[in-house]
Amino acid sequence: MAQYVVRRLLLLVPVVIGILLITFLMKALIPTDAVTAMYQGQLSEKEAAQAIATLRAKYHLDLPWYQQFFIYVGDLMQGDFGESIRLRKPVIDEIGYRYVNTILLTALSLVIALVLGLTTGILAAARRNTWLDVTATTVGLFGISMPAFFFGLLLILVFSVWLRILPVVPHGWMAIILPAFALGIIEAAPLSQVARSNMIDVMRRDYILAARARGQSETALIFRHALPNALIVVLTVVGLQIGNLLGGAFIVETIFSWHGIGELAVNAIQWRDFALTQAIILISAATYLIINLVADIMYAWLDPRVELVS
Amino acid sequence: MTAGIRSPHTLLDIKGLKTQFGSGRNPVNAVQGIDLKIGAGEILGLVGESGSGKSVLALSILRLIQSPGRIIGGSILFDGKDVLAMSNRELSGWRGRDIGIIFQQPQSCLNPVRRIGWQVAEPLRQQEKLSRKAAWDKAVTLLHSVGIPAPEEKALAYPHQLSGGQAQRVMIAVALALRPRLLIADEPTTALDVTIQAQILELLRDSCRDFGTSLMLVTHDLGVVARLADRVAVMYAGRIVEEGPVAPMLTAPSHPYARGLLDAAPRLGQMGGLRLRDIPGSIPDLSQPMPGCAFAPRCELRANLGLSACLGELPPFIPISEHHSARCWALPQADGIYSTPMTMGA
Amino acid sequence: MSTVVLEEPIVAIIPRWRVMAGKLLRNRAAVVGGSVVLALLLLAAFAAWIAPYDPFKINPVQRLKPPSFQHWFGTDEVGRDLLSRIIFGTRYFLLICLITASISATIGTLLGLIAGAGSALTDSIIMRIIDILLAFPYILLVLVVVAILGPSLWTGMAAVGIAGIPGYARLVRSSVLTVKREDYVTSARALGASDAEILFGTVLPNVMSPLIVYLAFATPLSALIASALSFAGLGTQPPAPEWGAMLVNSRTYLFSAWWAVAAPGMALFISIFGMNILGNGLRDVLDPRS
Amino acid sequence: QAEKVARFRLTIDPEGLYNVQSISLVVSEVLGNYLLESLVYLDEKGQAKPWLAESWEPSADGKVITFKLKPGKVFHDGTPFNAAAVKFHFDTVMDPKNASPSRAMINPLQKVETSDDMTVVFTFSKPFAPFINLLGLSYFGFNSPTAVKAAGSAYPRHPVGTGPFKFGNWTPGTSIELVRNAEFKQYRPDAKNQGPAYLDRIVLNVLAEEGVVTSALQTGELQAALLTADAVRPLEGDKQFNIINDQNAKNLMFMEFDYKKPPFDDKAFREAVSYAIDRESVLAAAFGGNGKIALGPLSRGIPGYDDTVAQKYGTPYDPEKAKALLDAAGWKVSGDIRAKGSMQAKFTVRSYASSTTERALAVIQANLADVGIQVDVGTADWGTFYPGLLKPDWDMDLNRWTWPDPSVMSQLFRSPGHRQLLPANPAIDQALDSADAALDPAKRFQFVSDGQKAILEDRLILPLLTDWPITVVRSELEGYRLDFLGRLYASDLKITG
Amino acid sequence: MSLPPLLDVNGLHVRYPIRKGLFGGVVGHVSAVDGVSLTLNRGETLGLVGESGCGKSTLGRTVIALQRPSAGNVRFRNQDLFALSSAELKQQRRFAQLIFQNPRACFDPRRTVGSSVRMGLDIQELLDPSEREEAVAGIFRKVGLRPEHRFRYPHELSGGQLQRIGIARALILKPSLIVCDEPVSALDVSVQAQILNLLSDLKAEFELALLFVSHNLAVVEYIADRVAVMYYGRIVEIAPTHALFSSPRHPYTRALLAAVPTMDIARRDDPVPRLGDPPDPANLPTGCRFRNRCPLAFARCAEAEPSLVTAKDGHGVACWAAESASIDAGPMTAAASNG
Ligand SMILES: Nc1ncnc2c1ncn2[C@@H]1O[C@H](COP(=O)(O)OP(=O)(O)OP(=O)(O)O)[C@@H](O)[C@H]1O
Ligand SMILES: Nc1ncnc2c1ncn2[C@@H]1O[C@H](COP(=O)(O)OP(=O)(O)OP(=O)(O)O)[C@@H](O)[C@H]1O
Ligand SMILES: [Mg+2]
Ligand SMILES: [Mg+2]
Repeated sequence: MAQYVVRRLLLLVPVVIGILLITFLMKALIPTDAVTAMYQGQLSEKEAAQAIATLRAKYHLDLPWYQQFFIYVGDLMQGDFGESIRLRKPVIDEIGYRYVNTILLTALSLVIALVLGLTTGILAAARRNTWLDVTATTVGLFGISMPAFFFGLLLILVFSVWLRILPVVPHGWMAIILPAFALGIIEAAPLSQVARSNMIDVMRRDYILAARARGQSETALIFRHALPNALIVVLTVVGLQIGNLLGGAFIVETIFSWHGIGELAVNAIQWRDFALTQAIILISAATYLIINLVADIMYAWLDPRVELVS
Repeated sequence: MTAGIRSPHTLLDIKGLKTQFGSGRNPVNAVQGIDLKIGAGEILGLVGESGSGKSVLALSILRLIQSPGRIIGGSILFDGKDVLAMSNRELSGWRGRDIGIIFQQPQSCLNPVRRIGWQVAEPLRQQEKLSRKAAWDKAVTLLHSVGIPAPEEKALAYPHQLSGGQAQRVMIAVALALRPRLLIADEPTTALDVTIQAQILELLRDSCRDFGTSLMLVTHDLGVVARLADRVAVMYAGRIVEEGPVAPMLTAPSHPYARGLLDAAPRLGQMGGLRLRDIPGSIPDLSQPMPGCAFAPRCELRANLGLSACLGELPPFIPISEHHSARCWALPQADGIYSTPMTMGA
Repeated sequence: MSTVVLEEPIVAIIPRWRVMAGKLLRNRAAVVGGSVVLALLLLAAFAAWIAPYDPFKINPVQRLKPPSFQHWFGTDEVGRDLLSRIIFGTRYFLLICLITASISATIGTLLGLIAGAGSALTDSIIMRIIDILLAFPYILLVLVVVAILGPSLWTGMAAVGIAGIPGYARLVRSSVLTVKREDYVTSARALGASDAEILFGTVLPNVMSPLIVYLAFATPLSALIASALSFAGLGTQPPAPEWGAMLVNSRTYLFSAWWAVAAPGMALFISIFGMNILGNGLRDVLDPRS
Repeated sequence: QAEKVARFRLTIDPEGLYNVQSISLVVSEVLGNYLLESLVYLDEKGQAKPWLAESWEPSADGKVITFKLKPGKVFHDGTPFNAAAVKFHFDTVMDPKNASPSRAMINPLQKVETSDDMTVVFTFSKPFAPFINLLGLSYFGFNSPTAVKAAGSAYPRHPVGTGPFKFGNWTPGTSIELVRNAEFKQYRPDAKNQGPAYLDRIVLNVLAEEGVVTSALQTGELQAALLTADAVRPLEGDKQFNIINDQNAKNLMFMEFDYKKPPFDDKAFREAVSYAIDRESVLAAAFGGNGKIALGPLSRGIPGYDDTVAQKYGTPYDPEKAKALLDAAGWKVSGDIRAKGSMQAKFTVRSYASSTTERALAVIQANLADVGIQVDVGTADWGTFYPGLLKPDWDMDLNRWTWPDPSVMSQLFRSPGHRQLLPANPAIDQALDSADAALDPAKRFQFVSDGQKAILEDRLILPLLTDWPITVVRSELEGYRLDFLGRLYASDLKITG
Repeated sequence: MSLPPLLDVNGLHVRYPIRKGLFGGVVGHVSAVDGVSLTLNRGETLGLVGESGCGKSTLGRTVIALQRPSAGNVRFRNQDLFALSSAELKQQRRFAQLIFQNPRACFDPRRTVGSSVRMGLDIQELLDPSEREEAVAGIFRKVGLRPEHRFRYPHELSGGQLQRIGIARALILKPSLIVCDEPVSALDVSVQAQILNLLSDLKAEFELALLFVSHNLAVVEYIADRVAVMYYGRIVEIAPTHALFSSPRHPYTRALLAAVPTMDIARRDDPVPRLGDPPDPANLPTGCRFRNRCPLAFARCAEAEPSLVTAKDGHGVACWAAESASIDAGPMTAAASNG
């Protein structure tokens, strides 16, 4: 097991290096850098140009991309993610708290998505082709088809402006409720669909028939026999979804002023703040990979047919 | 010869059972009116061509037919109780406890994510309300009794860690856990090797004997029937066409289909260059209406005798001996009608 | 010699596509979803005849007028007729769907096929690439591509298309892994078919149905992501009546001129919803067990 | 007694609160409104008035200005504000190592000296008229040198100034808290409250999404917020809210051309385009009519703006005239689109991506189509748009500036111009150079007026409009007032009820 | 015999890696075929029997080059199959065809069965394209179907019909060898009889050699000229059919024969020899691989693996007990005296 984890972690190395390389290639292709972008619209004269040159030299922006790559990797080895040109501070300082925010938001919304998605999915599967199933499926599709910001604004309108039960301006732990629900409900939809179709699939299996033939009640069949099997596939989907949540939550983060790395990512790109972008990509990728490793281990734990071997 | 010992007590009594799949214009009539009795402690062999409705009958008895299938007629009495009138709750109490089933594919009938022991113990906990510990212990005992080596360890294994023969033994252990009064085994050995098949059959026979369990053994291997069954029923196209004690059924069946089946089976050491006698054609489409005998289109006898009734009217059960009867219009004239000599018999 | 021809009546054979079509027509979800898609296609094709006004014609006097007899859906912030813009927007919507889907589906399918059918080495190289694409935060990938190529409808679509590749690749690969173990593939090989013949002649057709189902689900999602691009200011160029961009740009009117939000919002919702239930329907229809 | 707290909106999280390093809008807003004070302020006419400075005196050749400071001001950290603090700030800005973005604004400044604790002497390479007004900007507000030196690179996260509020704490990305400076004495005579602020605390919440801000104003979670016209609409007419338009706004939305590229090298063509645009429609579409159309190249809010020049030389909307000009210049109508020789009147207008530019572009596109010029529209985020400006290959672009001083014209349009592609034009260049050198306001305004005229006559740019930033203030917040440069009188703020 | 055999298999080994876990790490190997040598002449049918998982299919697939061996070679029509270029191999493929156990699984569900049958002609570029359709129709008649059946999809046909088409697909290339991998195991007795009859007719007509894999001994006895018994990768006994069934020499063969249920009711209560559980194929016993289930096993069996020794009568057996004792085909229970 430990060996397996190590092996998996080693497998991540080429992926991470690949990601790094790609981002540096991209950096070479992006037609501006942070320094130039920062002096945007500042009334530029020769001196501004000189300032730009100074800063570019400071951040090695004047070197070819592959040299920048090696410098970066070198720094990275020493735990240095570089400095944000825009924010003029170590990237880690900015990413740190935002990462925590994002993880909090992701975790809570995932819980919500799981609870909602699984209950509706299982109910829909258990009461297949009844009004309950149709409703759950329709509502789920509704969630999938709805642009996130639209949904977010509606939630604020309802819960903050009309009902006044939740704050608009984030403060304290209450701030996480609305964004977590917005994300959770959106993510619940595909989970619900996966849960439903897998439950239906599993309920058609021979071993369910066999268990029914042994006198198991329908409830026991669903929860004790079918669910553990259906969960296995759900888990894979969850692993993939977390990837979306990590980087893709930027709209919800922006709308609800929940300052996570998604929001930062969009800004970082617009600022052309490369060190920041780079670090966000790295950290999200690493999180994604590690979460999927955990998911795989859980997968093996849920599904005895899969064995972790090193 | 142990065959033919009839118990006075009828455990299962099926009358006119009809099961249909799908609705719309062309429903498949998988079971088309079956009458069948199984006595306590009796072993009934049910044989027939693939697609003749054996499995559907087995599932219908347990009321396990699922949409788009449904039972559309007839009655099933189990020890006098009307099975078709049972509520879901009654059903789940009855299944497992009074009646059990084993399927052909043992691996796919075991839940892949649950330990073997758990699966054997589960009905004990649910139905007998045993504690977790007690149920587990009993499960281990059961596994031992079906010949699983090192049952304490194997109880902790998952289904994929078992061989096919072991899995089938586990299935038997699960089915026997609550000592049901009737066990239905739907081709329990078709997926297994002959050597393992032999052991499983022996196990089934012994278990039934020990517990006084009745057994309905579905198969199309006549050798299996010869080994185990007291009585044999032959199905064709959703109906039972012949029924009787094992000896006459395997030596001198009366229905041309039963006979054809017997002829078609290659026999070890007895073929001697003989050509197999096959039955030309295939089983009719069960979604098409069949007014007469379903076998008529393939029936050599009908062709030879030029019978006209076969295509127009369903033949009734015509008794041959006390417990032996068959549905065939040719039966009254059946003596000496078969052109080839039987190669059967001791 | 056994050349006995079996006396089985030959029932009239219904072509496979007609069987499928019949199944499709009997599936309520597929019919509803299919009609939505059909309606979109018709609107797009005949936009110029159907739309009551020029979708680009501004009229500052008629700014943000609520729905009325003249303007069924109201007007937008520069006085354009929203109904006309929605109708013309179908073209953009379909274009986005078409382009993104064809990028993700062709590249993804190809990668999946090669990975699934190729040697262990090719497989692991391709899968590492897919891992990279997957681990790369989705939206960042899109943003970076747009940042490199400059924002436009086309770059946005290319980016969303690229981001969709892993989904297809994984799906196809796993289907190929299943299909290539099938006996009919071995049969083809025994007949002497080459790898390419097997891959494209036998394997590909057999991974089509999960692919079609996935297509129906993934395509509308990419339209949603395209609208997310507009949210970051990187989407379609104005004044194109692209629904996502319209929705994003009008979201400040949610509290004051709801129709400006509702029109593109509903259009987007109905179309995506329609495609999704078409996907649901297709899944049921193509499911061999149904 | 309950603590008095006001909550305001910030559009984004400031990148760091240090004016040497950042001059972005949000940084200037936080620093200029609450934390820092400047040597001068501009009165309602745009005249520089003493604030932290007591008085100032230019030398005869105009190359040296000597400032006397008012005594008694202390920084939040207790250190005194003095000439050394002033010198420290300008030295830091001018040090090339710091690459300060504000350095370019005060380029002619050569050195800063202190002759005593309360006297600062500025020496320039040439007379530099804009200097005195620039001093009113928050870019030249003062930080405690002690604190700057002590904190080093952490300083932007812990600014120390002299303003009515002290920096409290900062939840990155979320909010900045400012607390009342109890020792504060107001040196600005135009403030109502000359003592410490009435409010105990101000919380600045970072809220990007306008719909959210509107909601927060409605629920009372925010007391004031800067909003676009569209977002304000649902709040209009509600007694709970006061809507403040900054009619002194000093910005200009304009179009410019690639003067090196035909047909934009032809003044007649530029003129035709200028007549073709319906500025009122642009204003209505882009800003909901909240602002004023511009015919002249300077914003109305800037001292020196000459409305007579604008009216006389400007190009009000006149599509017929535009068509006539195009006809005369040889652009023949063929179908929907004009052509001259082999060249079709088919161009691209580029801009940065924002809802306002996009809507403006929609109108511009329609207006130009009316006169037979077909344009495509291309928007990009700043990061892409801005460097594009420096690559001279675009047809037209839509741009906007914000600046408080007429020197904006020389910064942008004195040849070779900010895009490095303007041909030398003696009329414009001389007027703008002279304006920047004339220390006497009257003389300077004459040159500024000449400059406006010259730019207009050359149809160098196509001025469109000035928009008014809108602040919505809840009625319980009193005393919300902005000065000529848009700085808030933060110590006047009061919460009632 | 002067003619070389059609198929000559020499010291064939096939190993499968055992992959486990998500990443499929190799944790061991199964020797599915572990040193098999055999020959097959033109028109001859060799039956291959043995327990499930003993490597019958693998052997069958390897002799027609659908699987690469890890050692050994296969000469087919006098050519070393694994030394051929892919173009040459493609030519040889025409002459070696395959029929599978599950007829439903071996047809592309998306093609009409006619097109599946025609595919062989297309790939091998046999006949003129315009004649191919006629040829397909002809072969359909030959296997007892109507030409109209060509236009059906696999799911529209019964298992028996599909198996006929499977045979047609192989036959249309006019092969000299067909590997039949349990072609009737999935069919019920009446259909099985149809297919077996068809096969034996065709075999005679086309001078076909068959490698007939099955675990049904009765079926093999019916169709085969010679029979090989396989046990976990090895051939333990090989003999002309009659000899094998009347006087089996290997204890495993005898156990197999004894386990086949007969329809003879008189013998229904005969005791069946217990063989014990099958071994883990990745972890076979040392020495003779059958020894832990063998009633005759003695010390030598654990020491070395017996090799296949063929007597003059063509009866080969790999068993120490069979070598050391004069085996007569007595009932197995009585043969335990060698222990
Ligand atoms: N779920 C179903 N839907 C539709 N038809 C079904 C279904 N299950 C069974 N049938 C049909 O019912 C008929 C009887 O099937 P059944 O499985 O009982 O045959 P069987 O005698 O058990 O055959 P086998 O020997 O192959 O197991 C067949 O024609 C089959 O096609
Ligand atoms: N592709 C494969 N990868 C790994 N192991 C395999 C593979 N194919 C077969 N094996 C293993 O090789 C051994 C022999 O398999 P094979 O299929 O040849 O047996 P068989 O005699 O045909 O069995 P059956 O009667 O069940 O068809 C088995 O242990 C099997 O698990
Ligand atoms: Mg069955
Ligand atoms: Mg096999």
